Amino acid sequence: MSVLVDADTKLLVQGMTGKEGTFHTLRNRAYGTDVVAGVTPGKGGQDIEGIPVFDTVAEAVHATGANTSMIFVGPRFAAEAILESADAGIGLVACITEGIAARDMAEVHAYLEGTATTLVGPNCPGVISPGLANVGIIPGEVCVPGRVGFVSRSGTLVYQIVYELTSRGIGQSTCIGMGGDPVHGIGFIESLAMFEGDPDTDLMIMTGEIGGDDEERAASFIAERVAKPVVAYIAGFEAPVGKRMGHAGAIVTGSSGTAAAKAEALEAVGVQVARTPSEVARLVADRLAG
Amino acid sequence: MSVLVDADTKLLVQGMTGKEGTFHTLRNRAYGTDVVAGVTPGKGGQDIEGIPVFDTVAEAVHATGANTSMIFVGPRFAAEAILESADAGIGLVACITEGIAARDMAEVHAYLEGTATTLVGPNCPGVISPGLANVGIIPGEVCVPGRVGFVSRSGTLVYQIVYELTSRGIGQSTCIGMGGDPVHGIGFIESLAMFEGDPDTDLMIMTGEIGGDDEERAASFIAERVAKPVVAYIAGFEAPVGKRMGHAGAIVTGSSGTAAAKAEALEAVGVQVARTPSEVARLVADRLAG
Amino acid sequence: MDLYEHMGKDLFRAHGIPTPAGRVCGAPQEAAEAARAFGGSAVVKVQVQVGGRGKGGGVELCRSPDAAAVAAERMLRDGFMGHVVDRVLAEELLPIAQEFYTSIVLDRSTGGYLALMTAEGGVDIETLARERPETIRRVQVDPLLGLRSYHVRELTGALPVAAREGAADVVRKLFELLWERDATLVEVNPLVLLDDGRVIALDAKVTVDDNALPRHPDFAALAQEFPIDPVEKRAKDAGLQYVKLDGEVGIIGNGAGLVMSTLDVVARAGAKAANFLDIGGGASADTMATSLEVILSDPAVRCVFVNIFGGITRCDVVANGVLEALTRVDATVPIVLRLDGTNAEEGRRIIDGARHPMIVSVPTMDEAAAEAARLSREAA
Amino acid sequence: MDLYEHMGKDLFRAHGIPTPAGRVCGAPQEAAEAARAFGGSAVVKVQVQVGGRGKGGGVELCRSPDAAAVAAERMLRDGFMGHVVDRVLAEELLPIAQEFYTSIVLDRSTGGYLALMTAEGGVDIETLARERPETIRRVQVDPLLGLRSYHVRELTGALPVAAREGAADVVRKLFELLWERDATLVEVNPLVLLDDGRVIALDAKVTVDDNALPRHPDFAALAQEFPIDPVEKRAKDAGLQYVKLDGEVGIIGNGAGLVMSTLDVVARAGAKAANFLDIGGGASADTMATSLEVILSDPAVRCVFVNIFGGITRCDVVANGVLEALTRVDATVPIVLRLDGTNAEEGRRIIDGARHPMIVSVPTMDEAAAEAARLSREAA
Repeated sequence: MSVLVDADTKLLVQGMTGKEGTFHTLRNRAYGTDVVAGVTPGKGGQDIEGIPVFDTVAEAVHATGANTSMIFVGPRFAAEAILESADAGIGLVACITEGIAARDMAEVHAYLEGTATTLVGPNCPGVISPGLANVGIIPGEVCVPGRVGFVSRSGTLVYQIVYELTSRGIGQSTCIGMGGDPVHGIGFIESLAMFEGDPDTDLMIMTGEIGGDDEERAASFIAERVAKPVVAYIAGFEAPVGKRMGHAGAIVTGSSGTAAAKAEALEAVGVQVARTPSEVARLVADRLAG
Repeated sequence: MSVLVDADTKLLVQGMTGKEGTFHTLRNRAYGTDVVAGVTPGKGGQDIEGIPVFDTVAEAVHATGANTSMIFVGPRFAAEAILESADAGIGLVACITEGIAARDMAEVHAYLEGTATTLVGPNCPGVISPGLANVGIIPGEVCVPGRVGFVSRSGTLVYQIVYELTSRGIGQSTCIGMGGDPVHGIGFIESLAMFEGDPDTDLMIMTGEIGGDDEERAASFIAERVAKPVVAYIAGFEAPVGKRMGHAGAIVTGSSGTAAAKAEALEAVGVQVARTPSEVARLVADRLAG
Repeated sequence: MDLYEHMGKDLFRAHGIPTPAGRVCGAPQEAAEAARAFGGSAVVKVQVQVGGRGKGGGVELCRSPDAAAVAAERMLRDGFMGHVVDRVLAEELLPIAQEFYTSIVLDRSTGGYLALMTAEGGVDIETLARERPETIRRVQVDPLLGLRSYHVRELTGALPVAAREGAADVVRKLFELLWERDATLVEVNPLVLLDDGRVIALDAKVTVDDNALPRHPDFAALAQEFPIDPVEKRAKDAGLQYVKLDGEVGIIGNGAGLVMSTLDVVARAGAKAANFLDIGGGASADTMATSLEVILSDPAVRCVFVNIFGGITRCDVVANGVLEALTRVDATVPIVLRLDGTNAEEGRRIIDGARHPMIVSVPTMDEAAAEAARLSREAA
Repeated sequence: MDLYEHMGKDLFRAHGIPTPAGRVCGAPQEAAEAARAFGGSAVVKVQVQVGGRGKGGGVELCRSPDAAAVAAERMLRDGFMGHVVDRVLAEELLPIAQEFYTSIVLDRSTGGYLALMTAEGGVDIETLARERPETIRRVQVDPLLGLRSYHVRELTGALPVAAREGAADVVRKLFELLWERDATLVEVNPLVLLDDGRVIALDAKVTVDDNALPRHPDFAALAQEFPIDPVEKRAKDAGLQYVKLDGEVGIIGNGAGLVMSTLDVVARAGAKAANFLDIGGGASADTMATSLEVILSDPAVRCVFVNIFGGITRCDVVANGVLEALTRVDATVPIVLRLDGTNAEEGRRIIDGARHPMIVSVPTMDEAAAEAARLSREAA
């Protein structure tokens, strides 16, 4: 009934002792997530409301069997925190931290290719499988368990659209906030592939935004590999066109990066593209009813 | 009837225009290997007895569909030559070059983990599937097609033992000279796994030598994953004990690295270990007859 | 952050990449002097953070010091495509044998870097990429390996033999610059082969990763040089993402995705947004007051749409923030307030209880957008 | 190539790793002077390319300049475990609070690097690794990422808090040294915490990758300092791999694996090899003559076994090479020649035709070994 996180998730929080880290750790635990450890260099041996703190991820994994990590450490240290989790054998890392330098993330991205670690983020709200586990900052209250998988580049749109779904009584298997940084972990394609393979997901939603060509590539993937229905939403039809100096970006992607181009690419492969967040929920409801 | 190289091999030779490169390229072609291209920076557009030369591997692959590379370039440039082949999508690289710095090979080794490229060597004689393709410097005349797979750390022992096999009428599916450098591509485990999965290999031979713990790890692998018979030979029972300064090496492997320890590890998992090269052939003959 | 050409060229020189001699000029007379120093002629170029200068009159070949002064005067007076121009770059004219193009860019589709090179300079590179992509060599560069000699060989293989060595040197140094200075783009268009055999960078486009600015204090200092609208500056200083647009409905929202979505929904309701303003996670009275001040300072605004989805942010806190802000800022136009998500009902109760004459509380995003559009039409 | 401790410590200092003050001494009087300079006492250590000095009398704590001179004299006179000692290192005595162990080594089982650290210094580290492996922290270091701060944290977590910062600094610099200087091993045993809180390297073991020597000319120069047997030097200069052993059958073969195998087969035939000599791919008359000269210069040799498997090397060429070599070198003992592989029959025909009185041609390795063993027994 979910992907990425579930009742078997044993969560470790890197940067748990900071203000944000503590707040969301306890919030995730209150939601029912099995939070087993925190890691803050130099604070090993302390605890936060009973959750033991370790100096290194390796020690924490050794002592607690943690299999998932959530990262709240500052942008200067967050990329290394991801590498540390990967080296310690953590299977899923959700990096909430915003503002990590792209070069650092490029190194992380290349390194993770040779490992068994899946990264969500950075600069993302994390992942929730309603009723099972919440790893990140998505407000669990707006979610209900169900059979719709959801992946979004934008964080606040996750909350908004999940709220619209829940208001209509449509539950979610897993909601993934993949983050919108140029170099990031799993994207639309990996998420859609997981949902396609998840027997407890009937339909998936993807919400994109202007810039890059993630949505265009997702469209190709859907055409080739996705049988389940997909509903999409793209934000930014009216967004200010970014100033642009170089041409290399456009040459690389071969895409204009506009919302219109993305919507068109998706519609061309049979994906229904909603024009407002509330229309997303309506289309999903119609599709599930049909 | 083989692994790694066969009738579908389309060979490209990096460093083909050098003396050694030219000699072995033509020898491999005379054996029947489909040699499609050479690569030597700055010599693009030339040819060697009809084999076109390109400036880069990418260009050669694009023009000829090469899927295998053999490397003869000097030790200063050979590590990059491997990376170049990997980036160009070459599936199998046999690096004959001797004397590559370990640090360069460590980088290559780490990089290849995230790619689909298999490396044999460096400092190795290459791979031959008798009657199908010869990629490297193993004298094809001593080999005959058959159903015994062979992998060796030592180069000259490949020739010696294959000769003993052939003299007794025992043919080989594929002979792999994996090379003995500290950091190398495929080893015993990968080779044995391939032979185990090859329907045209009935029995496998591995020949090791003193130093490291490759043979000990192969023994564990055989115990767990190999059903076909394995005959082994270890050289160096009487070899001079290397002078040794640090302790770290022994701590790392937990192995003494002696021939006796290796033979013992293999015999403990039911592998027959010959004491002389001629005994290898005799044991294989007995085993195949039994 | 996009650097001015002259800043990019300073970086190029610091990394050993050859560029023409040039002088940054803030006045026409300086351009004339530069031309005299270069033997009587100069290329005069506007310094702005956008491309397309060649076609837009932003680059002028001047055959005399007087011509250079005239060109500089025009550029400094008229600006470029709506951008203020406070400096031009005057450079020596060089005898060009052939023009090429090269760039290295962070490639978000692979998470690595992509290096490009083509011998077809002097044409529109995007058109070339579309119509004859085979003329552009592309090389993926793994961040853990860096740019290797075979990458360089593959790239420069696109160029005539005479230019290969010089271009190889440039591209190696471009990658060093990109890596050491956290650039996400370095682009040279055109890279040229001179009559004397040298290969030099006639242009320099460098984009620096904003997230990496903390480790490059010199770039943060450069950022001060870019002219910025005073209203945008105020928003930026308050930690708000603000962009001025040309519509009439002021927009305030929390989260970039939601604000973008709000712009779209307002457009569908038949109105146009006057701005993009993202307050991020904060919704304090201070933030709200600054946001309203920023938006109300725009005379085109006929109503304001505050669109808050409470996730971590609680709507009751937002409601109190809005009310407190309105004790400090005079609401000169109606404010449509939509509160949804965490504690939305309590937030709406607070707003309803305050009965502020300029606040219209609407529960959903679509209805709120319709109401904002209606109010802005009424006020027209 | 294993460096002497004092060379390793020069590298350590060049990379900022703290070490005790020390002087390299070639004479007892220099050791006494060093002790005087260090306040009257010194540790005197033999400089050799092997470990185990502590247990073997290679390290002596000297409480007076005279004692230092006596120790140095003994070491320089007696050597160490069969090794010539031409220099000792005299170092200041320091007040040690606690001893640790750390090392970084190329790990052939992963193809990467492994860093080790333990708080249990002063014990035999191999025994510790066997009996209480949990006391040693091990960290895999990916060559493409290098040593990261979390690796360092994980390693130094093994140490008492007072030593962590100092040890972190040492291990970071050890990795830099290893990487920049192409070392395959850097080992510090013991790494110590001094009473004053400093963490310093009391010992330095550095092994440099022989394959990387071409890019480190300073190491190649160092190599000249190691005493080498004149016979080994001659073989080395001719490009031969030669190691002296203590048996009576001289061995010449092509390829390290085949030569090792030859040693084994000779042992099974009841004799012992006098040496290991690999002529590699070459089998010219020159190579063969030098090889025979090297081997025949050993008075223990009673017969020579030349074991050639012709792969690329052709046996007819080898046969001619051996015959030509014997016109230049006097064969004082019988030579058993086994030619097999490419062109073996022609090679044997050439040998048989020459009817050289000292050559016995035998077709297989096993029979040749038996013949060599028999001949050496006869000559005893």
